[in-house]
Amino acid sequence: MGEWRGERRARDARIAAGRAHADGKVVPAGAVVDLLESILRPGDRVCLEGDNQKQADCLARGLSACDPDKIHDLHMVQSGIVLPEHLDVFETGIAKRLDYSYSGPQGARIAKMLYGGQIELGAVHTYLELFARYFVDLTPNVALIAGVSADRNGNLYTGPNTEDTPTVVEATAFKNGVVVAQVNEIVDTVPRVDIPGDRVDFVVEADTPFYVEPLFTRDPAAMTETQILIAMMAIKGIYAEYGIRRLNHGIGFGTAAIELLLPTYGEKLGLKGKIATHWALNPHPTLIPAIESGWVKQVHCFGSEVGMDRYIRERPDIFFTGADGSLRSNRAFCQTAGLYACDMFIGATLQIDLMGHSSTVTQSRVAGFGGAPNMGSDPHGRRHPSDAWMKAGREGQIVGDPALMRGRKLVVQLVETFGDKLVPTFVEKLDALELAKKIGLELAPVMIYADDVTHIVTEEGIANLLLCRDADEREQAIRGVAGYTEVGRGRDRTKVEALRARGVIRRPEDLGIEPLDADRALLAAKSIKDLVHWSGGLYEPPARFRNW
Amino acid sequence: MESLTFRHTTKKPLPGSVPSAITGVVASGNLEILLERVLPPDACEVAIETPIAGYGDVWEAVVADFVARAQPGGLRISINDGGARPDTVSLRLLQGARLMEA
Amino acid sequence: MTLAEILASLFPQGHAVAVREGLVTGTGPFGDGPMHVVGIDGDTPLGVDGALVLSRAVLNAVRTGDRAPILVAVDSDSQRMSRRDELLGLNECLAHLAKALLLADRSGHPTIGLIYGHTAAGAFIATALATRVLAALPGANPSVMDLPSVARVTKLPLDTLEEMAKSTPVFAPGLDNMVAAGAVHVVLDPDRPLGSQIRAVIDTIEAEDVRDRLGAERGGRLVAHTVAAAVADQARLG
Amino acid sequence: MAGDRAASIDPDALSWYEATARQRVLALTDPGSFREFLPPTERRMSPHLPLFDLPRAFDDGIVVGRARLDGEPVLIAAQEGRFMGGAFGEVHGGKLVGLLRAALALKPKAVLILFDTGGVRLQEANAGETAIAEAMRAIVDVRVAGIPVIGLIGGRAGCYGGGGLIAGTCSRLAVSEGGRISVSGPEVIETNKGAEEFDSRDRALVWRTMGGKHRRLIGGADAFCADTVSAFRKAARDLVGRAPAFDLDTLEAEQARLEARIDRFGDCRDATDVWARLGVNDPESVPAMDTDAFAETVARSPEADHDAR
Repeated sequence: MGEWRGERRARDARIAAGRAHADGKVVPAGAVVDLLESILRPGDRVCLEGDNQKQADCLARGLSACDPDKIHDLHMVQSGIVLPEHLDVFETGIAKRLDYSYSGPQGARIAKMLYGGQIELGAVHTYLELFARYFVDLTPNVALIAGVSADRNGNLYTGPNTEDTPTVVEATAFKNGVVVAQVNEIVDTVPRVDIPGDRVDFVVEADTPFYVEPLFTRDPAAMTETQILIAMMAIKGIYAEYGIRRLNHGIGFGTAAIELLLPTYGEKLGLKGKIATHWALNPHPTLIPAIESGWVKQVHCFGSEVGMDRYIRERPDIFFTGADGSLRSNRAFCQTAGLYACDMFIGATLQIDLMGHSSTVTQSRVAGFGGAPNMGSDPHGRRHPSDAWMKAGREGQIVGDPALMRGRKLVVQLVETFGDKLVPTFVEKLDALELAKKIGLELAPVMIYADDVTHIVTEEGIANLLLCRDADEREQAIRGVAGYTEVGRGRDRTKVEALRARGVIRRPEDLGIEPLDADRALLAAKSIKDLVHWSGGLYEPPARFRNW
Repeated sequence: MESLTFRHTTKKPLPGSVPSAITGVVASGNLEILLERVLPPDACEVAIETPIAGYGDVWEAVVADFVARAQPGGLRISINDGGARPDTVSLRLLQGARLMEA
Repeated sequence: MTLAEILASLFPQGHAVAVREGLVTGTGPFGDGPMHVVGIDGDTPLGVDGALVLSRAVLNAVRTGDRAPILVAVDSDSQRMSRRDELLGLNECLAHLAKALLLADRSGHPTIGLIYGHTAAGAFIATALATRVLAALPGANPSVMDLPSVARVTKLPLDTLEEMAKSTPVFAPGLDNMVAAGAVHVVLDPDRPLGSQIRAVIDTIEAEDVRDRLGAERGGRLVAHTVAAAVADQARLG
Repeated sequence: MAGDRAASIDPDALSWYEATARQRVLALTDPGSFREFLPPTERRMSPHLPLFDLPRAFDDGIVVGRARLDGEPVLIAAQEGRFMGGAFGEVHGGKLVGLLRAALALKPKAVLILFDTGGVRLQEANAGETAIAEAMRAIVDVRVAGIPVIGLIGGRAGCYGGGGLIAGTCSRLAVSEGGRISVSGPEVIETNKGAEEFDSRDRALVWRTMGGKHRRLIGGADAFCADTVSAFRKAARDLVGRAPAFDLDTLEAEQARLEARIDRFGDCRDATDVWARLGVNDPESVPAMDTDAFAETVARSPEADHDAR
């Protein structure tokens, strides 16, 4: 033995090589490629920071411009495959292996590259799972991260989009890795220290501010009557029924419609203060009317959202903010909060099968899952009760000692029976299984497994899967809300009516909802402009969402 | 374009006396429905023009459910479809029937 | 024919028509009096500045009260597509030019359009289509939009569109189709003196807007006239 | 004909931008007064769209008829911006032209045109283009007969292409913030001249350049409305009462007005530069202004009000 400091020595050598291109820790944007070529080694595990929101885009461009003869066969371990450069590096041979979570905009290209064998795929993780592996078997040798500003000592201000940064740095800096941060500007004093300077080895002053995708902005103008109907059913049939106070909403127009119905429809039902008070949620612009109407007590965020910074700054009683006044988000903590401290996750998916397994992976798109598999799972480690959790537990448990009964997290799929271009949401078999077979994955990319799902809400009704007593009932409950899809038309009408009589399936009329009342007039805001008005002018939507 | 026509016998006429009504707009994912009270009180005819071929059985099911539910006797219903999803079709049909009942 | 050839044929004794930056203005002797000429030459796009130069010339002619014919000679591009033009209100400037021509017509000036080259879209509406009677020379190429652009917008393959264009005059670019639609009243013979042909056109001017009727007669626009008449009928019957 | 529950919708609450053409007509005019010409039951649909495998609309995307506004008879046309972008096809154009021609005989108090159009329908381009020319000539005839033609603009499709030219021919225009008036659309400019010339995805730029507020400030429109049917109704009533004559004096005045505009603002790159020269204190704040604050700004703009149209 005797060699206990090899990694540390290697790290020191990388940093020494990198210093040639730096003034202290500061590297000019033009020297990024030189820097990366001097600190990277073939086969390194590299975390290039980027998730569904912020992107270390300057460093991504730098990495993709490296010489593949010098830098090759990297193992990318990162949350998001979002920028074209994230995949370019696999085409040039700079990178070879990939473990990731999310790939929304690059979903189609990643599918092609997987089929073409250009990427050796480890796994498609949920965020928290990938973060966990950073500390066990996917620890990065080099982390390339993004922040708003840094001082010359490397103290880093991430701004409201802190997101993954603390987790990535923690895993890299404390295990002999090298941390490079791109920042929009070098300042004398940062507004607040999100990452202490002794964890940051190099600071690159980027040519342009890092990119942030406004992923959680849903334009109320695009909401349909069907989405409003589904939202009404969810509020009355689930939120009110279970008294859901602590929750997370996935992305989508259905959940955004719920947010916009709270101050109108929810108010009418007398639910204010009784539901939707504590959130693990990005700062959705569509939540503004509910916040302004006094529905929301507090919100912890995974990341920020473009245009919401001034609003958040003026609402510190609601959001988590730093001494400087701006939002402090943290993806790892918020994912943990969603897992253990929320009683419900409600989100959407692209495909649901007859048992209730769901996935956003289709044959032509591998979009990844982000946080959904985590938020949308029932944590068996939970040990604190709540009314909602206990009620769901009682509904789901029919055998065993009641004294040993535990609760259930509500995991709700909110879907329209058909997606864009009349593609059915309900299918006999998930495309994910076909994809797994084709590219030889040991584990099919299922987003939420059937045993975690408790309810499916469609425009046809709510299926409460907790109340199903066997596989056949479960299948018929799902068919019974699958509308005019083939799966829906393949229902056994007698069995479906029996399930309805038991309350396993509930139609709008069973909930006292008239579908023709599902009108856009119910939305607290009908446009982005309305949201700006609700915020008192504090919300500053990105240009692409404006029509004024 | 695909043309579909479905004829049904209803148990009763649709209440009300509005002679005709129109609802919806022909746009992507939407449709317009023209309802005219011109048939015998126990008859309903639904004629559809759609740019998306191959969904005849879905239309058949949607129309049958609507007729069973609304009993739109006396109505000739003409649909210009812009590629609407079945749930939108159902909603518009019910909206149209309500207009005729006024 | 080129503009110079047209002017030479129209005004054998000479003329005072000038072209500046693609904009045509001036007069020439025509019968007992003058003929005013405005127009666009050289496939020039029409922007705010050009539209106001031409409208100024038309209004000046109206101000003279000479009731002389106004020839609108056109070989233009479409409207000028730019941020500046739209910022400054291109719609107002093009409409203003059209209104000036329509006013001239109502004030006793026969207005005759003459397309001898290209013209398209907003520039076409503001100039040639705002005259009382529109003539064209063979080889003229009026259009709303060229087929490759139509293919892009309609997402139909170009060869499909080209095939359809053969049997469907209503959407295809080109002089024949505009004649069939009734937009172009008459095609002149370049081998005969233009003066007498234009004179004949002026002499047959009708008080009504006959374009939709022509479109129906010529088969390029079969229903517009009937529809307009049906609306007017129902309006009268109340 | 019953349509879209408009009768039960409050004009004060009904968004113009969101409403259908039919809802706008019913809520804009006196209750129960609207009579439609060539209603959907007559099925005057496009003979051309089936060739392109495209769906048709029973009214070809335009509602025309007569109604009363404050008891006075008006003729009214409303384009449906969601059907084929409100574009002018053969039937669509013929209906508008027929309505305008009818005005000469009927002598209504005014003709109202509720624009919502991307311009010419390319599948029937020649018919659409010619109909636009016919409509412009007919509008001039109607105006000469002393009947105001009022354009109302605030729909999803805006008022583009030939629609922008027809609008420029009207006696008066009312516009809302969401309304846009222009000839070339943002995508058309970008496709032909590149994103450096016009980035069509920059919607703030689109509205600054073509939107209702800019048009109102420079006199491209005569009234600015909140996005409700009742605001448009009020504007329409007001504008009917102060329509300029159609004569040489008016057009000479318009010539002078437009020339002065180009002299004054011809070197401006952005609408905010124009607004600054108009004396707006904080041009950047204009897009965010509410209707009242904007009305105060308009009142101080020397270009906004005129009879030169």
